[in-house]
Amino acid sequence: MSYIQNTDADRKEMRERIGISSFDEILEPIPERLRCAGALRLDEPLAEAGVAALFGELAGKNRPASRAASFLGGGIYDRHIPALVRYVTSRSEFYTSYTPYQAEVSQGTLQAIYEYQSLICRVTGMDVSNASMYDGATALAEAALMANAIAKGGKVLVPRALSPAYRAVLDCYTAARGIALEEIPYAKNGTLDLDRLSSALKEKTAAVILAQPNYFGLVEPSHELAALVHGAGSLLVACVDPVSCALLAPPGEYGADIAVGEGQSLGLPQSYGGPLLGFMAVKTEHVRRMPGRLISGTTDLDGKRGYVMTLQTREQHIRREKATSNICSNEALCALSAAVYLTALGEQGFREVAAQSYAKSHALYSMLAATKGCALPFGAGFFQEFVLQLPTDAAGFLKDAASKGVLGGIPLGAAFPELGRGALLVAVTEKRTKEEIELYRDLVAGKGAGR
Amino acid sequence: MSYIQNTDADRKEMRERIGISSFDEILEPIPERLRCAGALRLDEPLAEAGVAALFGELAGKNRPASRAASFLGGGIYDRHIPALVRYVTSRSEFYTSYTPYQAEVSQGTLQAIYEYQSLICRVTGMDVSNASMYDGATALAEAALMANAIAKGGKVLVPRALSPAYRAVLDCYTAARGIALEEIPYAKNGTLDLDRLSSALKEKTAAVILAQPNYFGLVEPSHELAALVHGAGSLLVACVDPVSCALLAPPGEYGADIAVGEGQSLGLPQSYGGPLLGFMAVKTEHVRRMPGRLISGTTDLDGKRGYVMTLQTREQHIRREKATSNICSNEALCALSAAVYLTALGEQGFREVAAQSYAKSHALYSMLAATKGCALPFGAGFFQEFVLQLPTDAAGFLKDAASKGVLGGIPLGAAFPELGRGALLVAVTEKRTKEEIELYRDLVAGKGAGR
Amino acid sequence: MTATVFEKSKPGRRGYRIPEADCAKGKIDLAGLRSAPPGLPEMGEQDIVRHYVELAAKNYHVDKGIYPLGSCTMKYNPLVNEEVARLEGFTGLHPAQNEADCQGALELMWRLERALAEITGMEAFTLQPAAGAHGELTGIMIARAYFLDRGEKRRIVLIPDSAHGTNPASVAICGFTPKTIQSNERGLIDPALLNREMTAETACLMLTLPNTLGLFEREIAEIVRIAHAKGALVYMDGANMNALLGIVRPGDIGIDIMHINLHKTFSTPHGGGGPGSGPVGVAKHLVDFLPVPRVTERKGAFALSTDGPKSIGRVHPYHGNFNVFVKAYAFIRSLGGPGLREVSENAILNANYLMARLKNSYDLKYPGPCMHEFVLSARNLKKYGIRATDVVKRLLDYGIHAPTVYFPLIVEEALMIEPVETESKETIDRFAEVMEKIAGEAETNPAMLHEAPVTTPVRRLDEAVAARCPDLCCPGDLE
Amino acid sequence: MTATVFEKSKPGRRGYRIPEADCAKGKIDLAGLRSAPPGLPEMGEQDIVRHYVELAAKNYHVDKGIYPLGSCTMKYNPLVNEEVARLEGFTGLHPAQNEADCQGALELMWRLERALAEITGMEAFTLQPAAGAHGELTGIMIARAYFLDRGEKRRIVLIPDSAHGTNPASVAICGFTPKTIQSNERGLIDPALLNREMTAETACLMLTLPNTLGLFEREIAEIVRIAHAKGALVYMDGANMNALLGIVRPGDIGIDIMHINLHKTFSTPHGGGGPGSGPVGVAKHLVDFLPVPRVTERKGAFALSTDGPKSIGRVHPYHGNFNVFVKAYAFIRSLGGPGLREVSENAILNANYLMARLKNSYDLKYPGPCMHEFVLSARNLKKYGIRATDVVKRLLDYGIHAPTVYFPLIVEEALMIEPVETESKETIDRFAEVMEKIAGEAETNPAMLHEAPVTTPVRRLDEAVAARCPDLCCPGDLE
Ligand SMILES: Cc1ncc(COP(=O)(O)O)c(C=O)c1O
Ligand SMILES: Cc1ncc(COP(=O)(O)O)c(C=O)c1O
Repeated sequence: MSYIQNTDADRKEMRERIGISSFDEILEPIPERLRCAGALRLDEPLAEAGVAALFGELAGKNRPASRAASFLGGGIYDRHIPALVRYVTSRSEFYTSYTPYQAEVSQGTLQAIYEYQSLICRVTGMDVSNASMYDGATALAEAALMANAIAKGGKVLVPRALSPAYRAVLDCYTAARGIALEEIPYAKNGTLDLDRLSSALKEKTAAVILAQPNYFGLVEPSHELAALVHGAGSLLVACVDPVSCALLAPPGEYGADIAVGEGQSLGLPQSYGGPLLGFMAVKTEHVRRMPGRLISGTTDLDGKRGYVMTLQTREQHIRREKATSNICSNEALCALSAAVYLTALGEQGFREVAAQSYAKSHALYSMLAATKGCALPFGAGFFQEFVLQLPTDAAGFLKDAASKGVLGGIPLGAAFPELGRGALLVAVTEKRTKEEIELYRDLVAGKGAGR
Repeated sequence: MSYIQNTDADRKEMRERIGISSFDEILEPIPERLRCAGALRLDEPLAEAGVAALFGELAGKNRPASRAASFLGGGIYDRHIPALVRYVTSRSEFYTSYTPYQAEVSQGTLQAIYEYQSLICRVTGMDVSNASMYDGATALAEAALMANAIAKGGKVLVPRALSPAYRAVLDCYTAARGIALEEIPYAKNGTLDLDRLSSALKEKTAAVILAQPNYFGLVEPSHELAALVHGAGSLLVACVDPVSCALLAPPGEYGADIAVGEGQSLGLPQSYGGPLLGFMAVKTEHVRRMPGRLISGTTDLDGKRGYVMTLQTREQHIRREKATSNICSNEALCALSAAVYLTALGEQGFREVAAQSYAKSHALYSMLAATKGCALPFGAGFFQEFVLQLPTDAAGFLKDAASKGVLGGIPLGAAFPELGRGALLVAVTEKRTKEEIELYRDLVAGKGAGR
Repeated sequence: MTATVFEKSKPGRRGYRIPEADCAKGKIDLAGLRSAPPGLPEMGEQDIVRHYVELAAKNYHVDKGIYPLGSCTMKYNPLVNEEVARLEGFTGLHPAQNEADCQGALELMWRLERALAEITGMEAFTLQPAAGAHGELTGIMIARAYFLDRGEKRRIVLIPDSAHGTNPASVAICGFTPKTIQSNERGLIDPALLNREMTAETACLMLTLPNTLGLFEREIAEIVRIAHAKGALVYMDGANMNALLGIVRPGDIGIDIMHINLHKTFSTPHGGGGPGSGPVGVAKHLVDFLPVPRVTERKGAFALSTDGPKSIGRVHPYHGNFNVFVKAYAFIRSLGGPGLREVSENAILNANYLMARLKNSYDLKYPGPCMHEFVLSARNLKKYGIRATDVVKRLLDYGIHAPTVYFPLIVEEALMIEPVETESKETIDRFAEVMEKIAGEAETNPAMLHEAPVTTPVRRLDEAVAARCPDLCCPGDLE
Repeated sequence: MTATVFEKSKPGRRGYRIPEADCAKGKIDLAGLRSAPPGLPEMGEQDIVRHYVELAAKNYHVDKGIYPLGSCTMKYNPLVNEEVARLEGFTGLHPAQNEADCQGALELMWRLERALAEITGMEAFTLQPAAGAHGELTGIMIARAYFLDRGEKRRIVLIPDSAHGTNPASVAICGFTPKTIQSNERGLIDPALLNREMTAETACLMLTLPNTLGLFEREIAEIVRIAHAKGALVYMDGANMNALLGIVRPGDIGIDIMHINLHKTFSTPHGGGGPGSGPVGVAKHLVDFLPVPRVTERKGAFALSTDGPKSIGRVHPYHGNFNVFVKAYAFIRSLGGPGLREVSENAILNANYLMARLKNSYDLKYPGPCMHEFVLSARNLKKYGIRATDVVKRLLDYGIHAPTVYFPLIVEEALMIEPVETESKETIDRFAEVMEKIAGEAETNPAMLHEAPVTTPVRRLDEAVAARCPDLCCPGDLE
């Protein structure tokens, strides 16, 4: 199925107007020998029904977590998504429009993103949010670059209990930029080793990264940590789960300089990990060093309120190599999803999501604490996920669980060998039911019922 | 989940303004003893996710024909439906609006329905189409009533080879109105017995109903039949499959007075038989006797083109008991689907649908003609479906076929006992593939391969 | 102005292609082929999308703002209902599939019937009718069959003068003679008058409850008694059921037959005029006359029964507007019993509040508490040369949809206003403010109201020309 | 003006509820709890729908009309792509699910990579980059790793002055020093100049093909030869690949690294600014440096390989913007090889036709056949006090979206126009007519152009105030 609308007759008229008799004349600037010899060797074209059938088949070869009892987390969560989010984001006024450069005919996108920025500020307690980054990991990497730029050099301290995927991206960016990373281990209880942090801070440190909750799901002592970091004259970059901010002190409360994180939890499907939504919010004083687009309220010629992109002199299309970042396209539609999500849930509902996730994860934790043959190394100071240690290799358990429709968690053994080959990261969101939680317990106890 | 937006505070303010202190004061006109004693005994309310889960489960208990190799027809067909139809009809500007009484803010619906009317005129070759009826069967019943009104009395002749469902509705309407129906049998070849028709026409006959193709899928000699009917001074009501009109002479070509039919084939899902789309188109001279809404082009105060509902003096809200029909709500959104469908398919594509249905059904017919142990009583003069006679009860065959994912046709034994208990109505649309057709043949031949 | 698809057509364009045939496509070997192609438009997918997006933008709709059409119950259409109704397990069923393949659909229909029976207090329902008027017709057919069965010849159906036009029209199709009974000065049926009109010839009293003035018939018990005493049935047009959920069950007060509009009370969208769904419920003594097939349940297995020797037969070729049932049932399951009562309470509260705000700016012929809607009259503006039409056309300029006008017929210059339960107080306040403003403008600037609307895609349209020389079909030479 | 959700909020309203908890909800027993609630808005579902419907109506979008933004390839986004991308089998996968559960997703990614390799002639692709700029960064990281691996210290990346701003910005992040090379009077890279600039310090030449003037580098073979001769790599910004499908394969002409924008060439929607997807392709000698994990295939089974000792690592936490891949691959499968060539042919034809129509009304600095886009200059209107901005703002009043303005920087008062292949001749003719008309208005009525737009939801906005005192967050006291 071709989407070209011109007919042969149209093309003929157009060639005539151009003054050529065959299309190839226009290709004159391309040396003949550089041109493709034959047609591209691709599969035969399909009609719409053929595309639907093929993709239905491909989709059918997947077993999506969203249909299972998924205890997978580690940054991407299986949550309830309101129909409102799908309704709004599938309106073509939003999804087929470009970046709102022509503000007069883009007020819809502009106001929606302005509201997104405001919502992120409220969730994080920060002063200014940008219009989105690619994902939580690159947002963190950009925050590290930004902090290094503000501090005019200096290493960046990164907790060991950070998502390995985030760490890999951070490594990649900081290596390219030539920034030194130093890892701070976790203490026995799984949270950041503050003694090691204190000693590391004695050298010139641009920034310290805080993961809140950390990769093990544990809540870090944010105020204490912030005091330490700021006491050493470094910047604090908080990488937070936005849903946790409904319960936990948000970065703004403990004075983080830059807050970043992954917004997938805010109404985005898991989508095999993309597209995601990186958010970044900063203290006002740092706004001109911030990467990414910013939408501002203003007025039009008649004094009417309207919205525009602002502080573009930070951006690549104006400042080029001196820009705060190279980012151009971002994740606007995902930011819209998050705005709709937060508005739909509202003050009560957003807290309810966090509170249920807390309650349900702690319910499972308590059940497992009473179950023989597994260990819970780090205690109950977690938000919605925790580390579970099985006596045997996690792979076997995961396989068994999968046969009962349970996705049992993310194995930690490869990235954190010190936790053993039986270690799993287990997330329990508000979407999990009592039966699913009990089934999980039963599986661990070795008596998994049929599902 | 409640969709009420007023808060307790809102309600309090409203009561104050009304001047009541409790809501029950407004209920004063309702005698206390007539009011419900307790709450309605219904299932507990569900949150959105609960609704999605429950309905997902209910839907999961169905095995939809659209996912099978469906050879079911008889008025409802399994066809390709363009994504365009879903896109347009799921825009809330169309689906959440009311009947376009306020023309100035309903030009979208009005123009779309005007285009629908025009498209139906082109497909049927008639002068004027209305804005839709409930379905093909009630459209046919209303046509019988209309013809009887135009002819000022007289019986209506109805072919035996008419859909039993249509016949039942027709019976119901004509009985209520007191119109005599007389059935005309089919001849040996399955088409209308013209001799019997001729003799029936000797008595005062308001109208003759032609089913084209007839229920057995056979093409009736429309021109000859029309000449007979008009020769006797009766009206001809043609009940046609719109897709067949891409190939066959449409009602306008043979001078039908009223054309009706089911528009489900024009982009509507099967939906267990509803909502459907009854269409009705007439000769200009009959327009003021026609039931249903009509949209007309006109101009506004500035001379700009626009659309309005017209000839409303035919309708119940003006003419009340003297109205041409009681119809009020119709199937506007389904008419919109048909308009989008016909526009998307276009001149070439619409013909292609009909031609492929013809070719594929005849391919199966030919295969079966060469297969032992089944009979094809009526020959190859059909459009896209035909009668197949199995030597045994059809039920067993259908069950076997179903186990291979094949829906083998509609059993005819109950409604047409003269065809035997092994008779099936077999439809083959453009959606059926070569493999499915061959599988069907194999099933009849008693060697159905696994699917 | 948007050109039509015929004007935009260009030969050779394709908006959609079906897959190439995988079998030989020979000649069409049939007699009586079409002599000339139909002349369908040819456009590409993109331009078709744009065509309809442009048209869509010219529509007012519930997702845009308040739609206070009296008698139409234009409430919010919940998104989840649309989503579940799109599941292929529902949309892909052929009506001739066997019952085993359709258990989910049959269960849904059965549960919906049961829920409607509980909500209305009626004994049983048919879901076949495709709309309210179709329900009326079905109900009157049932009444006809009932009297036929009893060997009674009754020819008259009494209908209040405030009734919707479909009532007399439905009655007439069934061969009954509608007879109008006048409302009293309070807008209600006068039992004494009714008693006089009610004879052995009367088959039915057909009333709307609350009536189209938004008033509950205070004397309903007496009214029903009078009808029943004369052997007549009472048919209730349940289009206004949005006022009664969990408050009054028609079955409990002696109603014999009623229909419900799922596309009003039960939140299914109107689709620009349809599809609707008008289930009909009956009291015990009329169950045998319901259309067939009916859904039956035995030990959790669902079946279709065509058994019904007294049944009127079929009013729909299959099971009715199934996809609409899905949405209505989703609504019922979202709300539950107390939630449905909240619907009516809020619909009533909104209406009374709005009436209280507007009764000084417009005439209110029938004061006192209204139910879910009320009827104002613009006759107080006649002295400025302003009619109800002018008021509502001006509303359009404020970006607000008009109420129903000139109905019910017994109110001069009627403005029939139904704010529905889903509108918030702010929205209703804004509506009231604009209505008050317009009443003021009628005095200070009547010319502006006559000119209105001026901000809409088109201005007032010439209906007279359209009726005289209707242009109902795009001429063929435009392609 | 639409009030914000914060202004519309009213305590107690709920737009969405999750199901009630089916387990005890105790106290939150954690240290460091939030001290004050965030202050999120509270609205009902209906009013949220209306809020966004109202906002939506203020947007221009592809489904409304031509979007001739140069360099942005705003082509039609096919509906079927959106439909298949919504399948739960795609949207519901967690990135940590094991490979067995994700065979369809892995197969799709593998096939897409293979298709991109065939289309571009590159050896292999990574799909991780989330946008074009991210792809550039990834590509330059690969170049960095390549030279590190070779033990070469090269610090310079040469970039033509016509390049997109992301090019120098991406280079800078990787610690390279971008160096601008001037275009010649034909808008192209001068091989002689390049030869002089190219040193042993040069890591890369980063060029755009066709360049941002819409011109094909005639001397590309020589350019590549010069770079390679000095041991430098050639990076191609493939944002303009819409001109080359089936016509030129970058891999065939010696390009070492390139990125592609799926959200341009491969029809995935821009979403108001994103998400995009910027796969990076490399020549054989650079495959080892691609990010991990990579999708591998063995006998129809697909796996993820993290094996890559020379790999730069990860630029995305998971696999990239997977849902965008689905749409892009659907586009490729819909069109096939010849269909893709038609895309480019029609994009080029449309551009040259439009250029032919407009070159007399506006200045054309670089004549000759263009590829898929061209750059006009409005400097001929300066004498009337009219700038490029005024021209495009006036376009908005005609209901048409503006072209890109003031880019590329080397054209004064640039109007960069890309009509794309999906626009019909009629649409392009209409665009041309309006552009001609505006050129006329510039002379006859410049004030009107300065005032424009006047028909849009807002008029020109005060950007200076926004930059001086940015209002980036809705104040908290509005609730
Ligand atoms: C009181 C009343 N009765 C009957 C009807 C007819 O319902 P339908 O349009 O569904 O046929 C309506 C519709 O507006 C109505 O308001
Ligand atoms: C030539 C060119 N290069 C790079 C980019 C950056 O792509 P993205 O916005 O996807 O990051 C663009 C985007 O407009 C572009 O036009």
